[in-house]
Amino acid sequence: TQMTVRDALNSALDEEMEHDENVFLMGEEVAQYDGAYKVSRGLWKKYGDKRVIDTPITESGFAGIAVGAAMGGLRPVCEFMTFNFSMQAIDHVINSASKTFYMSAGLIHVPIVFRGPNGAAAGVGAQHSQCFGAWYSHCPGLKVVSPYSSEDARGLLKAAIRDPDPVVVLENEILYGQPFDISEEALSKDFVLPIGKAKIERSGQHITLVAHSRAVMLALEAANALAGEGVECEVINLRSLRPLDEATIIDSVMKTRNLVTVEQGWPQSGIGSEICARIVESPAFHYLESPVVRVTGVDVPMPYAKSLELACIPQQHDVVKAVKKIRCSRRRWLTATLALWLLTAQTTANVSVVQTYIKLEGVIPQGTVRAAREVCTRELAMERRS
Amino acid sequence: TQMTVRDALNSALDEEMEHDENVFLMGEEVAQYDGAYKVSRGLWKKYGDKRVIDTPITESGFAGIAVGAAMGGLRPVCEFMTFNFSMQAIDHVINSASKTFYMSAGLIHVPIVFRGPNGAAAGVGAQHSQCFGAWYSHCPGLKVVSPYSSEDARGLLKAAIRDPDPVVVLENEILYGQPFDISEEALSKDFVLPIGKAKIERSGQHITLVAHSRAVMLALEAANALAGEGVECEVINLRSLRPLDEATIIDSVMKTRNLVTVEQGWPQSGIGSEICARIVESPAFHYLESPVVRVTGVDVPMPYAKSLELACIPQQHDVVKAVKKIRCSRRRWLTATLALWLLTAQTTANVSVVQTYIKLEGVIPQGTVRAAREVCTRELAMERRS
Amino acid sequence: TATEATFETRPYKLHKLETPPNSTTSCTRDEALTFYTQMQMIRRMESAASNLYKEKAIRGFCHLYSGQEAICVGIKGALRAQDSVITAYRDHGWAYVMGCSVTSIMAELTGRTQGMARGKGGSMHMYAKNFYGGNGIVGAQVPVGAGIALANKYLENNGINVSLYGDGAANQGQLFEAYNIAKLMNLPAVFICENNGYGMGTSVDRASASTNYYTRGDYVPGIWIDGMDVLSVKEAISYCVEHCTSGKGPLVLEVATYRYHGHSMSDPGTSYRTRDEIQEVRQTRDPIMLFKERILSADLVTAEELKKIDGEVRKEVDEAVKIAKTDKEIAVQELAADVYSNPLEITIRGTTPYDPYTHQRLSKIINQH
Amino acid sequence: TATEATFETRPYKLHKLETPPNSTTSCTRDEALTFYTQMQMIRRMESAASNLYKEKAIRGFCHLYSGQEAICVGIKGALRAQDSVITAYRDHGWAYVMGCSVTSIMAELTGRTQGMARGKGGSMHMYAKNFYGGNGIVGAQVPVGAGIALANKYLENNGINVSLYGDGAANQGQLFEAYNIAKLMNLPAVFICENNGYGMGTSVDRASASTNYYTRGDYVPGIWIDGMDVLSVKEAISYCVEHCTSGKGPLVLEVATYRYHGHSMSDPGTSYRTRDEIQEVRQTRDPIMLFKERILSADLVTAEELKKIDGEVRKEVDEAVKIAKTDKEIAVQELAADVYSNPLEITIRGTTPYDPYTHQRLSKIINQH
Ligand SMILES: Cc1ncc(C[n+]2csc(CCOP(=O)(O)OP(=O)(O)O)c2C)c(N)n1
Ligand SMILES: Cc1ncc(C[n+]2csc(CCOP(=O)(O)OP(=O)(O)O)c2C)c(N)n1
Ligand SMILES: [Mg+2]
Ligand SMILES: [Mg+2]
Repeated sequence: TQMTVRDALNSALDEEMEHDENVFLMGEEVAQYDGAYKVSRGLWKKYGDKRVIDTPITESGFAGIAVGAAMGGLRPVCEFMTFNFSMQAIDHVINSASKTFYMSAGLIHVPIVFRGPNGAAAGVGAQHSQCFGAWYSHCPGLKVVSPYSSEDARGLLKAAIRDPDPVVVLENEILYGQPFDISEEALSKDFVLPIGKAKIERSGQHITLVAHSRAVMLALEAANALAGEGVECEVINLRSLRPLDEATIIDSVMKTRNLVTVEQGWPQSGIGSEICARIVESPAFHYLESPVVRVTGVDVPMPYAKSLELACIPQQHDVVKAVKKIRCSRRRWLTATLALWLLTAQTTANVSVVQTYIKLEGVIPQGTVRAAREVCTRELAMERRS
Repeated sequence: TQMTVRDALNSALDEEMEHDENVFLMGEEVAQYDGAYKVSRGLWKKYGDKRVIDTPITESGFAGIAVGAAMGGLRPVCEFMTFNFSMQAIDHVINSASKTFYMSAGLIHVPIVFRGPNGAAAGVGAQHSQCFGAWYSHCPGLKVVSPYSSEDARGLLKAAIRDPDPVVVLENEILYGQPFDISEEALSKDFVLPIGKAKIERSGQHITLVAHSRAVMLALEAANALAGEGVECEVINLRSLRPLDEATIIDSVMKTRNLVTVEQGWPQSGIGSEICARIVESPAFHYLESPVVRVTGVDVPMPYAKSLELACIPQQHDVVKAVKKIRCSRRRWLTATLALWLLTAQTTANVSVVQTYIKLEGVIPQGTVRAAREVCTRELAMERRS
Repeated sequence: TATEATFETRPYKLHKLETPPNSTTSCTRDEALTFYTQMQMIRRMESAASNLYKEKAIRGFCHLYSGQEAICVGIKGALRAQDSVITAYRDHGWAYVMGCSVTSIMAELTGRTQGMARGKGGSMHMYAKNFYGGNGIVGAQVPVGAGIALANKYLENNGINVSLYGDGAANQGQLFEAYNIAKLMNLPAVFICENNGYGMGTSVDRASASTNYYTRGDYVPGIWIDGMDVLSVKEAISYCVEHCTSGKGPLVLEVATYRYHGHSMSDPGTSYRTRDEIQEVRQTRDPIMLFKERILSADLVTAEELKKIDGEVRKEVDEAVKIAKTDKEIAVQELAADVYSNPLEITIRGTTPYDPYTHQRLSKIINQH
Repeated sequence: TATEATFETRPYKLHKLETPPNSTTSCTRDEALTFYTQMQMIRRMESAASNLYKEKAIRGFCHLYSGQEAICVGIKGALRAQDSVITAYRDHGWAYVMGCSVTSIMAELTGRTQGMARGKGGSMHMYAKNFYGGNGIVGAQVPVGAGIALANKYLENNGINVSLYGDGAANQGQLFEAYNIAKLMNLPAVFICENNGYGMGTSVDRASASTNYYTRGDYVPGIWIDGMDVLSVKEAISYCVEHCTSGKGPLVLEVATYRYHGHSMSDPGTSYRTRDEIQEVRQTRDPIMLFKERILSADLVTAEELKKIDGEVRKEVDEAVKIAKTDKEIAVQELAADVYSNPLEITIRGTTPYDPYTHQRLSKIINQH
């Protein structure tokens, strides 16, 4: 069966409201209007004024109220019509919600969900197109998820509502109408996805693409295009931005030895930057055949004109280009990495191994790569132990 | 002569107000109280109600008013008592100030300065200790500076006030009382520093430390400690977070081949993350002997208790530790890098060069390093040209 | 035809004010022709925008001003060259009366080169000399407007600033912050709530515990105005100019009006109100119809003259639409133009590290002082 | 001594209310002893805090409540077990009346293990059952308080919530947003402005265009209370409990009081007001002095009893101070404790990649429902 992201979110809300009568939804136009983007369609009819609350256009006020309601024993789902407007209320998200548990040394918990569409929609201009993934995931005390598919949306929103900590759910307006295959399991009322775990959407041995939200679609499309040219990409859907599933990324990079990050937000101190830093600090760094490349939104506010908007958000061809560039420079790096592994073996056999290697340079047989990696891994493990 | 950062900021404000009568200061307690941290001491007495304006405690309102005043022809300096409170007004900083020039295709400019203390002070707890460097520098349309010394403070604040674009000036409360040597030149009324340019505070050949604001002091202290052990650190004071002076960092890393970033803010998608990403994407990556290491604030809200607060903010010993760890792992990486250079030379001489190298491994003569690097640089340049 | 006529203004309601605006107002023949032309032009532009949206030539949001024309036309009719205006995203009519050509508006809507912001701003972000937008963040324009008023006062240019916002926006906290500062500083700021009955799908009584928007400034004096009568609006604003320029500080106005279309083009606008309600306003309170009747019966203009104007308006809008549909979008390189007025970096990062843009400075700044 | 006595309450001022709180109130001997003890305890705690600050045992901010004791004591005197409170950073007195031990308050101030937040919160962030802090962001607690009221209503626990804020905070936009929503939803929320004359160095008239804080809710009814009389405060709050629990919605109160110390310990508090002004209040309006006179002259208590209380109070605070100075700070490993109530990662990054912390769950949550 197929389900749109909108229906996935809607059913998640419905089920969690049914499951726990202290769960309620508040925000602008969420009730009688069925939601600006119809995510809450039918919920007001079903649950009434008490549990689906239309608020005035006062984000700071209603977000603060939602935080208070959470402290007072409820499970609010606070919708921002879009996350752009969460800037009006961001102090409550950060200072009132995410720091209170820590400041109170764990006395007061704040089980709240802030959700709504995030990032670029289509043709809505500079003030309505910002991605808040990097900002929110910067801040400890928060959990931040960024679903891509319908399964993600259901599983993560349900998990967020059940979670006792403040969770920011960054949705994507353009995906709302997108249908996705959905498993039987994901349709179960008990279905939740673990916050903090990424999903490998596609496996491949040549390069890892890490993305979140709508950029996952981009990465998958690029992967399909590249598969036709014999390049097999592994596509990681982050799902969660805080915690960031470092382990899954690192494992994948240790396998593919190449990495491209893909996001729609701005580059500087973005999600891709953080992934670069994590890799650089991890053992996966030793496995990289080529530098990591970030594919991001262009470093300008979002223009309205269609062709500019298109150019401002990364497209499939940008990802393909990044991958191809990496493939080109890869040999050089493969060389270096192999040499590293071989040299670090620190055996007298080294010289001849290197000689052998240099002869094989044009071919780079996978067996050698694997063998070299194993030597290196063992070495590094020994070093760590000592 | 010496001057405190407070006096540097104060004199910068004074001079720019004298220099341009459309420059004015507004914020909480800036006038009659002389500023919560006395940065505006004496200015109200000198310039009066018109040009030094005490506002009610309504950040969104007065920041919006400041933006409007800038649009209407003035040069407002809008003080946030601390940047923590800028969250109440952040929509005006981002959506009203920094996007307008672009949205209007350059018709409407917004010459405004937002300034105030940023990041951790001492003993003020979780809600009053956040660093906004990463958030603001994420956003195009803004310029963001983060002065360290008195010279920085004078030169950057004066430059910010004269700049026709919105500039965020992130000061540090603990540095306000800190005296610094200041040159004659920096005392001139015409002294400005170029926004977007970093300063090399100390030069050294073994490792580059990149920091901003109070972390620069930390880096310098660590550098002094390490110098006693024969490790010469190059310390870069970023001064500006947007634009980020990538070129200075890259040049330094190509010289020292090792990099540690130091900041007081949270790690995830922080300033250090961005520097990792920039290095990974730059030619300097090829020169790294060791992975980049980030030294940052601990990934938790700021606790109040003194010992915990101390542990939460990086200290000199953390920087020293990071440098030493890198020095330890450096040999391995030096090996790899050398091998890369030698191998990429792609001459038949390779084998013997490698053999020679391996014999010299324990010594790693600088001459060899330099020679190898030159080969590599030439090679890379050729590749780029083709 | 007469060269001037006197009309009664519609009764005002006052808050903390002693004397109301004049109960009569005069209107010259020229003014009548101008106001009629402007209101028709806006009505026509909005119909054209509606069509362009349906043809997918306009994307994203598109908030139409139809039904509210008397407000911008009446206000502008009373403002002087030194006065300034800021409004929200429902800004096409405002852009027009503040001096943007019809072509530059329609082309901005379609995102083309001749758009007054070269297609970079879009529907919600239009600008002109003394017109500071077009802001997409509900309520944000209100303190910004107070700041422009502060600049007017500081620069002693005798100008006032008018900030417009909706009944929905009227609850935003930053408005109350702006009222307070404006009152403390006696800024020449007029805060005007365009009460069109709804904020998106929410009727005023569901969003505001008090729907007397002209009293919501509390200690700030206020006036209620029938916003369907362009002359009553104009007369009230003349009063405000007098009030503010004589140093009496800010005012909060409520202008009663109605929004014919849905909130934005994607909202049919009929789920939260009846078609009858809309029909009733169109038939009994339409600002253009009312003004037409008034000036005709006062013999200021003739039916033929108005018909001729209608034809000219149609022609001007049609021509603008043609350009708006055929004009090119700006070159993709302009993506990196005018990010900064003083750019400090030549290159701007593109979607990958391989394709940097070059920052260009193209525009002439219109708010350079 | 008498077991109960009747007192006149100080005249209230009303806004949009017909009947004022009672003009007389009764006070039992037990209440008298309790209120006196509580006010003295707070006064004493704050002096101790002042000393500890000067000794550098307290760091950062430290906002003293001296002069304002009658407010928290009077309010708490009228609240029931199901009612809840939230306030700003000036929270030591509130923490005490809401149930935190003196030791746990003093130890929080010095950042030690026995602090009620284990030294992690500090001066501005204290919590207890039904007491939601201690918030350092001026005004932020007000909508949060309205939200707690919403929870009370939703859960039908018959509780009301009281949010306290200062005269400076009274201008923050989010308060007006909270008033509006509270009124629309008829929340059992009492918004109380503690008007102590100053927000930091700014006197009320320089910060607020209207200093009638009890009328600033506009359409929300309000009451002005003399906050130096604990019994008048208590009687007014009883009225509020009745009002809110009968579904009449929110109230905005202004409680007139005075702050003896500077804003925080680093502010001498004398540059923006005269020493005479402070002296005058201390001598003529001090809430403890006034209450003492009242209960003595009504023969509810004897001077000896009060003297004995004074001694006990001194002793309790002295002992608490001793602990606050000698107790240990929590172990550095606790830096990474209780960041999340459901931690999803075991390790928390330290200052470098080499020294991760292990997340620990230590606390028992007190607002678990
Ligand atoms: C801060 C913010 N919140 C929400 C929105 C989404 N939004 C755009 S217009 C609107 C309704 C505003 O209604 P009103 O102020 O009455 O103006 P009108 O549309 O009737 O002219 C909403 C909720 C926004 N743009 N900004
Ligand atoms: C949003 C915000 N802005 C500014 C501050 C700095 N600040 C802390 S307390 C204070 C004065 C508040 O005065 P008032 O509300 O009258 O309370 P009082 O201190 O008199 O109890 C200010 C400006 C802050 N903490 N939060
Ligand atoms: Mg409206
Ligand atoms: Mg006060």
